[in-house]
Amino acid sequence: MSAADTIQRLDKQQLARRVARDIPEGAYVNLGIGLPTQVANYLDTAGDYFLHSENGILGMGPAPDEDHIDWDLINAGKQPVTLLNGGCFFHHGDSFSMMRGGHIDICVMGAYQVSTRGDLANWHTGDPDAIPAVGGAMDLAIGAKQVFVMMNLLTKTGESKLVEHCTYPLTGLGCVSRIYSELGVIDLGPDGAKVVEMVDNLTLEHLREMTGVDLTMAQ
Amino acid sequence: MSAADTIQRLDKQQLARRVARDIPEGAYVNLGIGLPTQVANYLDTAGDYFLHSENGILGMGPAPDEDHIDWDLINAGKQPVTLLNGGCFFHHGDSFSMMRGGHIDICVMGAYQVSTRGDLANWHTGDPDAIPAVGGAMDLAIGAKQVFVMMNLLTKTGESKLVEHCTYPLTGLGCVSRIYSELGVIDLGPDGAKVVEMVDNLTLEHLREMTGVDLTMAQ
Amino acid sequence: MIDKQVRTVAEALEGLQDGAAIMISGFGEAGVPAELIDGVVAQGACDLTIISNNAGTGDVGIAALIGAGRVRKVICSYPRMVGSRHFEERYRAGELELELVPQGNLAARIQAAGSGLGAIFTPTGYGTKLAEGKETREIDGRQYVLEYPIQADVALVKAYKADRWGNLVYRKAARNFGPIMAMAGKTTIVQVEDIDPLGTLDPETVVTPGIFVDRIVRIADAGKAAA
Amino acid sequence: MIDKQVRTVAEALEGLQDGAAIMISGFGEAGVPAELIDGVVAQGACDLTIISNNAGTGDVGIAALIGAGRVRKVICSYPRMVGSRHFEERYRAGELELELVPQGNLAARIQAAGSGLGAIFTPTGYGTKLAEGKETREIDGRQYVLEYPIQADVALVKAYKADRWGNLVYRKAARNFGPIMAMAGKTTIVQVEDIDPLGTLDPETVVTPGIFVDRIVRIADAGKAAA
Repeated sequence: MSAADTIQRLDKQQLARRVARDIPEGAYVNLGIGLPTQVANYLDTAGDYFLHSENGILGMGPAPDEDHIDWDLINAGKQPVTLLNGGCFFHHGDSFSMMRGGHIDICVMGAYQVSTRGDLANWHTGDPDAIPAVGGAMDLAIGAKQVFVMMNLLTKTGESKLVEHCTYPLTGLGCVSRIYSELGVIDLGPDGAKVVEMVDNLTLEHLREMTGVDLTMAQ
Repeated sequence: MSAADTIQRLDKQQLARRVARDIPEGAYVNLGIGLPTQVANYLDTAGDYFLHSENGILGMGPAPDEDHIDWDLINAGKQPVTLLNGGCFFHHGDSFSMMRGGHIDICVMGAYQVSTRGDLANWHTGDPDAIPAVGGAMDLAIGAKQVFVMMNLLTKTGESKLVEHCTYPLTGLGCVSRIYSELGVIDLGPDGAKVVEMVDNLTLEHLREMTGVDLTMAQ
Repeated sequence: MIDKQVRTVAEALEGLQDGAAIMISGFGEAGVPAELIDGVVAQGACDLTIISNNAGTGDVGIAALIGAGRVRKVICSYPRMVGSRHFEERYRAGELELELVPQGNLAARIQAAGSGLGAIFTPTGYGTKLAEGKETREIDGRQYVLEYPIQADVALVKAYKADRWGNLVYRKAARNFGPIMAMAGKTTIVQVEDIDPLGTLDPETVVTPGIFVDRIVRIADAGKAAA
Repeated sequence: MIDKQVRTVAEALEGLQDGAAIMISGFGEAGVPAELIDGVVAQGACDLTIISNNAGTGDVGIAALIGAGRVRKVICSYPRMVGSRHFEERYRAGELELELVPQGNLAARIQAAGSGLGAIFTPTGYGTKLAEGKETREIDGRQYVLEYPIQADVALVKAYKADRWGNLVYRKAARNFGPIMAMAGKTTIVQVEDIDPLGTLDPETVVTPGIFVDRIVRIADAGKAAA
């Protein structure tokens, strides 16, 4: 049995739970479309968390039951949501002022690629035939105090999405502070990538090998 | 009896009434502090006029009686006012967006000097000892679609406040469209000053003489 | 007496010209002035520039306008969606210009137009393809891109309630682009579910003051305005 | 549970440091956080920069701070008022720096700070003494002046009601600079007349979302907070 077979990779739900553990009570958080949205399911419901949706909601609650769907109350992924007591509405200008102005504490996003210095590529595959669409990705990337990327480090074909330099079109420069992945948690910054934690049975050497980037352990 | 003796100069209330006549129903209007505020007294109360106050009021009504003074409901001159049905409140950012964005139809202001091309000087006498204070004057001057200046053309000592070039510090360049004065109404613009109307017994020649500026009759 | 209410969508859209730039509120289905867009489809103006967050889906609304070849340019943040077939076809055929703008820059540029700013330095997009060729500047240690206002000849907005002076309130996340587009349109045309008597909207809770609104048309919740 | 309410003005002002830039809401008497300013007077921080529309009158509030020699610089639109004796004395003595800003530029620069813009081109002030030495640019046939954001370490705001998450509503023209200053303060401290249970403020009518508010202190209408 090879070492790789024993690596305890996190599945998507475990990953969402892991991210949720690092979101302190009282944080203002924007959870990106797709997998990041799942993080909400693991926030401690005994505490107060403030979920922001760029279409003008602060204090988003969980999805409604079928009888209470209101299509005027949707999240950025255009799914029906609810509003907590204490939530409120505002227009798109104010909503993006919250982001751009540095008022959102944490933004959680997916990515195609992230560089060791925190450059983010998550809006365009670079395929010249693709219809480009950016939405709020660039605003979220540079606005929040901390940007967490939540992704598998390796593609299905084993390529690393953590890279020295992004080859996909950039969303923002030096904006990602941390990656949460199936293999562990990695801090990014001007000094490069530092491994904060790894899943069981994974070694730094092995992680370096799989990603092909220079990794050190965080102090 | 000299010609000057027979000139039917408008007094302040007549002047306010004259300005009011040129404000059409439905206009969004900002009336400056002091004499311009009096214009409100002569608007046709059968019609709808929208008075804007830069401290965040649209739909200002007349002064309250003494029993209904509310110090949270004051105009830009810090006098108690009322709110009409259909009026509303907003913050300073939105209030000055209304002005700067060209949404106010008419602004009526006083002036120290106005040039024939519409330059306005109304915030500072130029006295080096004076404490400077500008308030919203510069914003009002350049924001409204039309800026009306309401002033006596001549000072008490007979100097003209309509000039070829302002000698007082400027509030805005080329922003005044019309002067309403004790002697008549004068349009201003890139082509100079054009007299729209004069009070009884005043001639263009006499008006030129008194102001010392080149005046022609408007077509 | 000032009454900004008009009776029909057609009346609301009077004067809309070929070549016009039209802002359209909405995010998802929320806040989309569907009947006003249908009115534009019926009205016939072409060579239009559409400024909206998306570029339409299916065969209705903005997608119908694009499908009919009436749109020259789209300024939006997210044109690619499930069902954005008409946009994709015209775009791939080179018949439709796209100006792709990050959503927050779209909002900020619309706000700049409404509030009379000449340009803004925004951090969003710096170092990306969407800032290529644009002026940039380091201010206080951070990099910014210079972006210009986006103005519109006509803004089409959906709100919840109005009064005859054009004061507006919205409903939940259907507010989205409505208030800022209302400020940026040379003519702002609003469809609402109800028009309340003057003085019944709480002056503290008006979101869009009537000064930003030119015409209001009532579209009953489930139905359409009189033709 | 997140509860942004603190019990006393002193607690609300904890951490206020010498050299701080402080924004203070209010226009006339409306919306002035009088008890919070009194708290600053009592707290002792000096070498302050005060950002407010006026520079205080009489012997209270901002005037008291200035009179006590605690203010290094004032950024405002209208310092000269009946009773602005303390400002005038210190200013004439050269002991107080004044940055005079047109009121709308003051608002726009505060908004730029709150919304993360690096700078804005504004038409106000072009060609006047207040734009001397500043970068200007013609954009689309109009002249603009480049103006930078005004940030504050602390924003002191008066609102009408809050909830424990910091959502705020205001009262009439006392709203004025409150909402935009709340967005621009690194720490935003708000005095309110009432703190309502969470969920009782209508989410459609919240003017300042709680995200912009750090601390709330209740000052009963006529009285003072517990010392």
